[in-house]
Amino acid sequence: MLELIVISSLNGILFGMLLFLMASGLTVIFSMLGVLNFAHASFYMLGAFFGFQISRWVGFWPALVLAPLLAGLIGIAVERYGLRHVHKNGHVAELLFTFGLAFAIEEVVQIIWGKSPVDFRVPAVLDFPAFTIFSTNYPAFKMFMLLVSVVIFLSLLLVLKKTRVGLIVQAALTHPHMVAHLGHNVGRIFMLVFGVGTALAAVAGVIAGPALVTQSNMAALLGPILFVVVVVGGLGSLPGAFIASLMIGLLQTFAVSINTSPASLFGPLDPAWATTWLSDIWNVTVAQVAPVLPYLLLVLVLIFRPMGLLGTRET
Amino acid sequence: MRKTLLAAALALPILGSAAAAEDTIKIGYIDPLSGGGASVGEVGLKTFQFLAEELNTKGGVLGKKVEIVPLDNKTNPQESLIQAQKAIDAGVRFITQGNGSSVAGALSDFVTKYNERNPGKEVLYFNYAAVDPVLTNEKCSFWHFRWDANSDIKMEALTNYMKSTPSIKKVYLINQDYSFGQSVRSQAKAMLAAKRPDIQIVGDELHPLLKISDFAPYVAKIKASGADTVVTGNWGQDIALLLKAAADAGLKVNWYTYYAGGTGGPTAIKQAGLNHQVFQVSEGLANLDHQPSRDFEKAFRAKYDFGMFYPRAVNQMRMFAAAADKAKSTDPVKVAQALEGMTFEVFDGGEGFMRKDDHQFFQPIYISSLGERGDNEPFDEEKTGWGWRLVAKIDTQQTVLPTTCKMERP
Amino acid sequence: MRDITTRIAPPLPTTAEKLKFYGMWVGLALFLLVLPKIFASGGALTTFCLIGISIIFALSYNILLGQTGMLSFGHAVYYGLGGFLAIHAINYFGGHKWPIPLPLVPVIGGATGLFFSALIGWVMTQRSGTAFAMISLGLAELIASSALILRSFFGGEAGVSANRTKMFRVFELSFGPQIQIYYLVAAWTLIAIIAMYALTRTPLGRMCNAVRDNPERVQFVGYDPHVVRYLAFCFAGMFAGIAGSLAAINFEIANSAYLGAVQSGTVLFAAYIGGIGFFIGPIVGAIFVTVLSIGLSDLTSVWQLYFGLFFIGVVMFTPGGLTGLMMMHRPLWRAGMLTKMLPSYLLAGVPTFAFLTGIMLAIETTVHYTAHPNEDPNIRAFGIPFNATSPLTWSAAVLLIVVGFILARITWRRVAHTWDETLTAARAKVHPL
Amino acid sequence: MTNAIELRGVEKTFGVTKVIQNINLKIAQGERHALIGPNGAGKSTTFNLISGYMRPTTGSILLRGEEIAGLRPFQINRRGLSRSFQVTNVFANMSVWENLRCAVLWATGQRYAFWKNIDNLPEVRERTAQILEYIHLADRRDMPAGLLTYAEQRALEIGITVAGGADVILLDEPTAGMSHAETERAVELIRRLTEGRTLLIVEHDMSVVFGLADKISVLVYGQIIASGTPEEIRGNAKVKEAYLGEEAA
Repeated sequence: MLELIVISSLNGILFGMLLFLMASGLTVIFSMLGVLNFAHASFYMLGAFFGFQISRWVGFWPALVLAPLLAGLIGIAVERYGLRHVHKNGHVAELLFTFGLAFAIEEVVQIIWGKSPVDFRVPAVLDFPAFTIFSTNYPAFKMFMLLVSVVIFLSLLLVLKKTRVGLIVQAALTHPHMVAHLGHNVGRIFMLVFGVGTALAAVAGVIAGPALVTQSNMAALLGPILFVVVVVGGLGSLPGAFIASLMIGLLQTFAVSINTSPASLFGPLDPAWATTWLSDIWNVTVAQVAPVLPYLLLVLVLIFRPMGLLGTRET
Repeated sequence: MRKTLLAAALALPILGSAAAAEDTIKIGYIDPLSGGGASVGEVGLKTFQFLAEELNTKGGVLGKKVEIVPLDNKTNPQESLIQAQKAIDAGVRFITQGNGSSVAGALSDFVTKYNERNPGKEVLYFNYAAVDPVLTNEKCSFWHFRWDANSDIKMEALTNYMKSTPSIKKVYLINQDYSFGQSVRSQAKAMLAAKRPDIQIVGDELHPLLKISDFAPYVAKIKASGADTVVTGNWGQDIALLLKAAADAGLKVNWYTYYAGGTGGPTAIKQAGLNHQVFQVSEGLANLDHQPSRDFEKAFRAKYDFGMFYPRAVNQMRMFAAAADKAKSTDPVKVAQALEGMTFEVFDGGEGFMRKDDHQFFQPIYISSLGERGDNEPFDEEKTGWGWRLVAKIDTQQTVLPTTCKMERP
Repeated sequence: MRDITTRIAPPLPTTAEKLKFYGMWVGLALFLLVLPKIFASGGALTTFCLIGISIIFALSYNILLGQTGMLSFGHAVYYGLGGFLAIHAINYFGGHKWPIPLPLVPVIGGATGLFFSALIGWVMTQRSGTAFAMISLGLAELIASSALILRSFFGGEAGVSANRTKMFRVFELSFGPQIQIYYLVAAWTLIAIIAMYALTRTPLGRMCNAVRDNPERVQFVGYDPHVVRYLAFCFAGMFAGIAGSLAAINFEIANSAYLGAVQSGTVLFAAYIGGIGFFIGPIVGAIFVTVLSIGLSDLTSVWQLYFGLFFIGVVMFTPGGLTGLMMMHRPLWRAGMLTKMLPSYLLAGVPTFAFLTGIMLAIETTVHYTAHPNEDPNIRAFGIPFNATSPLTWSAAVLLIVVGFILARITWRRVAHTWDETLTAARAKVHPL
Repeated sequence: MTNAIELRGVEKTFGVTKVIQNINLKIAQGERHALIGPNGAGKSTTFNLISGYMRPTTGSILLRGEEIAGLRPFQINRRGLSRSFQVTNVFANMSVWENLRCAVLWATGQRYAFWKNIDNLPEVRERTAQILEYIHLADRRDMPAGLLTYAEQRALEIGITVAGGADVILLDEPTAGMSHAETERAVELIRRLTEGRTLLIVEHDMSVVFGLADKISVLVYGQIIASGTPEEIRGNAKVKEAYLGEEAA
């Protein structure tokens, strides 16, 4: 039992940190550009596939740098030649543009790399168990993932606190209307923020690819959860996104390990009810509903605390 | 102007396929050919095209050429029905499909209703891979024939093998949370309890279908349970990722699976280093010591870069030809009547038969394991160097299960 | 007083205009009546049924997006629930021999859609804009996932099937043959189109537009934008339920895909591509998208990519959709100056076509390399054969893309210029100052 | 006779900043009252508080003796108080006719009707036509509001505000940004449209204020420093010092 708790906590924190790598970019982009980037998870996927392809050619470590760079450049191009163009047609058009983009990226990835998972392996240097806890191995690569996420998290904090762009971003987070008065190089800052945001998502992709799965549906699986994180944390709140990421990471991993169902708590249903719809609910375990929990959380938060956990504004 | 354009656009897909030649037998292949399931659907399509070619070089069926008409159903039941309608318009009287029991159920239902409402224009449905038992039990149809062993039959075969393997003591069940996974789970529990009451079921897991990207939490549970054997009906990424996570966590158990041989499976097994620890229950394997199937396999692999994944498709096509010969007609009703109860020398050797009661085909079932190859094992999988090795053969008679089907015949 | 009204208010329609207006609907009805006489194959009838269903669904979606400005990513929920209830109703009424004929089943679907949107909508419509979009997405995921857990009602991934011919019969109609289903769908489509058109011309319909344009100001003319959104949401849910139940009748099966993200995405595509700013926009879009999704997969295996790219193109270049593109030309058409644009359109059309051909060639050859690397390089796409390995093909693709792009840029600037001139001239001609 | 509007000890704080400090204000029925003061004095905030756009931190706001503080804007509007906006705030994609018609719908009791043909409502037609005539935009009837000139949009803004027939009208800088001639026409329009109604107006143009208002209140740093007839305000030393003096200089 203890073993399960320790392993689940580690996995949960890890998943949460990965979510945060993406959610941070998404939050900043939303605050500055006012666009909820539907294609954000697609950049995570692009990161994983670029990482896979580049590590085939030149190895994992260069890929860890090159893949996010490449994805970031694509992000910049998307902002410069796509979003900016669509901006004049309003927010709905922008949202739909990123929606279409997510759709197209998934198709392109399917065309190039196919639908089945690709063989993206953990680099040999890190392919050993970091430690063994109650006879379960914990892979070194996962520790490495944790390390990378924490390092990026810290450097992000540093950039936000210490640089001029960081200050502008911070200001934008709290006073989104102020961004309009930023002056002549606002376009460049938007581009930069979009590029960095998508590159961060791609970093998450490169490190998650070998550990989890590199497959064309990975964006579609993660995308909605990412929105849940951002909304639950509070739109425009970085600390909120951080807490929500960890919360959802832990929630999902722990839910999986709980086999409790109403039936196991209160005993089986009365036979008169046993074949009705109630038995579906009665016999379902927490583990089975694990994937639904984030959405349930989203709906609850939106009903009871519409601005999110740490958010300050309503939309 | 717009109306004419519209009419033209509508007419294109509809009229374009209307011309049906009488001297060919068209078999509509309804499976995913775009998007999600395309890679699997392509493998099936090429298999059937290869088999149609085989029949045609022997002079076709009753002198008529066999043509496979590919139809993309996008793994969606509604879309499958649209495509079936399209196929029927194009003169197709035989359709075949395999991916997804939900699609199979919808198609079987559709064909049954269509035949009832359009007497004289009957259509037959050959199912080569959808294994949901209901299709040959509660929801059986005269117009549906299944060549794959349904999941209960496979479990019967698997448990018959497990019965004679005393090293199995603690079994963990992990399955996808949908009808197929649930039937694997409940049958495993029932059959093991009957055949090996000493085996302890230490875990019984259902996880969401194709939505898990990290199986580490599940593997932690398996590990915690102290299981020595895992039984799973998982397929696709759900088996590949499960094995990957198991290897990461250093889980040492034996895996009894239905679909470890599917696309990506062997690669994952090799990567996880599970040498002869992953077993698969199937109706055939490439390395079987049976010359005709080996020759076939060789020719097949020479043409495509994947192995013969569907021995049952071979049985299906060859039996179709034999039934047409027997009936001396390619009329679907007559072919169906000829198929009922037909016995047949199957692709991998041995005798199989199409049970009249429920249109389920019975055949020898094999248990095999993937790992390093021996001398008489020429074929590897997915260029891993590892191949399937025969572990046990379960004879046809040992796989026969009762059916609840009440067949309504025309 | 009276004379101010007659002098200033927009004139009421004359008898002739009224006749024309009602004649249009009668004409549409007649068109739907004779359509299956022209295209009689089973596939054509199925296609028409799907188009009808998709029209109702897309129009219902546009009550949200186009009329009231609410971007929903979960509209299929009400479509799907309507479909499931309809299937259960067919089974139940058929099994218990209730004297309810099949054509009334969509009423149940509509009531279901209305019930659930009324239930869920109150909380959802408190927010608008991005927040509403997010909630709709989360809720759709929640309900679609729950559908797989509540097996006895939703039938798991296999769904629930029914036999529509087992219902009570009136006029000896069995509703087995597709032609009868066609007329059923056509009748309901006509009813739904008329009802939704009428809705746009009511006080509520106009306040929906006002909420879309400026929800803040609406509060200061006495309306609660939340209530307006809520009512619009309920109507959208109701018509979506009708569409879903028609789909259930047509396929005789309802499964969890009805509720899913793909269905929600498709209706968004259809409405937007058609043009959300016009009532007929979603109708055009529904026809276009349905025909494409059925027919395009015969032509190329990567039809979804073209679909996605096309959608992005619409969002970027013609935010008014296909209908918007047509309507743009109305002033020119009225002034009889449409021909002035033709030369520059032709001039721009050639390089644009070349550019698009180049892109398609590049996509198809790439697909060949990744999907079928060891096979016959002579492939066909859109019915045109070409050799995917030949350097000629590759250089042709590159040449078409590069040259096409450059020339298209130049020529489209010219088009924009001519457009401005012609439009000014056309306006001057119609409204001389 | 109860006052049309009465503010009692109204305060509004944003975070730590007190934008409105203890305002007390009475506006009699039928009075034309102007609210003046330098930029940032809190005039628009006062409007937002009265019209329900914002909720006061403390204090009460009475409309004809009834508490309205904390009510939503549409509830206040239904009780007969209507306001315009400093920044033009019309339904840009709808025609001028549609704009005005939306503004009369609630007042004519249409509510959320979805069973009536909107073109078949004689009362709505009449009232819309009347307002359209008043604001001199009859020849712009079918033009999208977003395409009107600035002055026309301001006129439409006023039209929307009065169309519902509210008897308490709040106008926020109705003539801002207008030329001299346009301003004169606008004042005339306001005078005519608010005949017999209560008017509270925020205005910077002193000629407008003194030409139109029966009473004037001066708001400086969130406080009312003086309130009275135009003559009284003109002679008030505090006002001269804090406000008019600067304007004159």
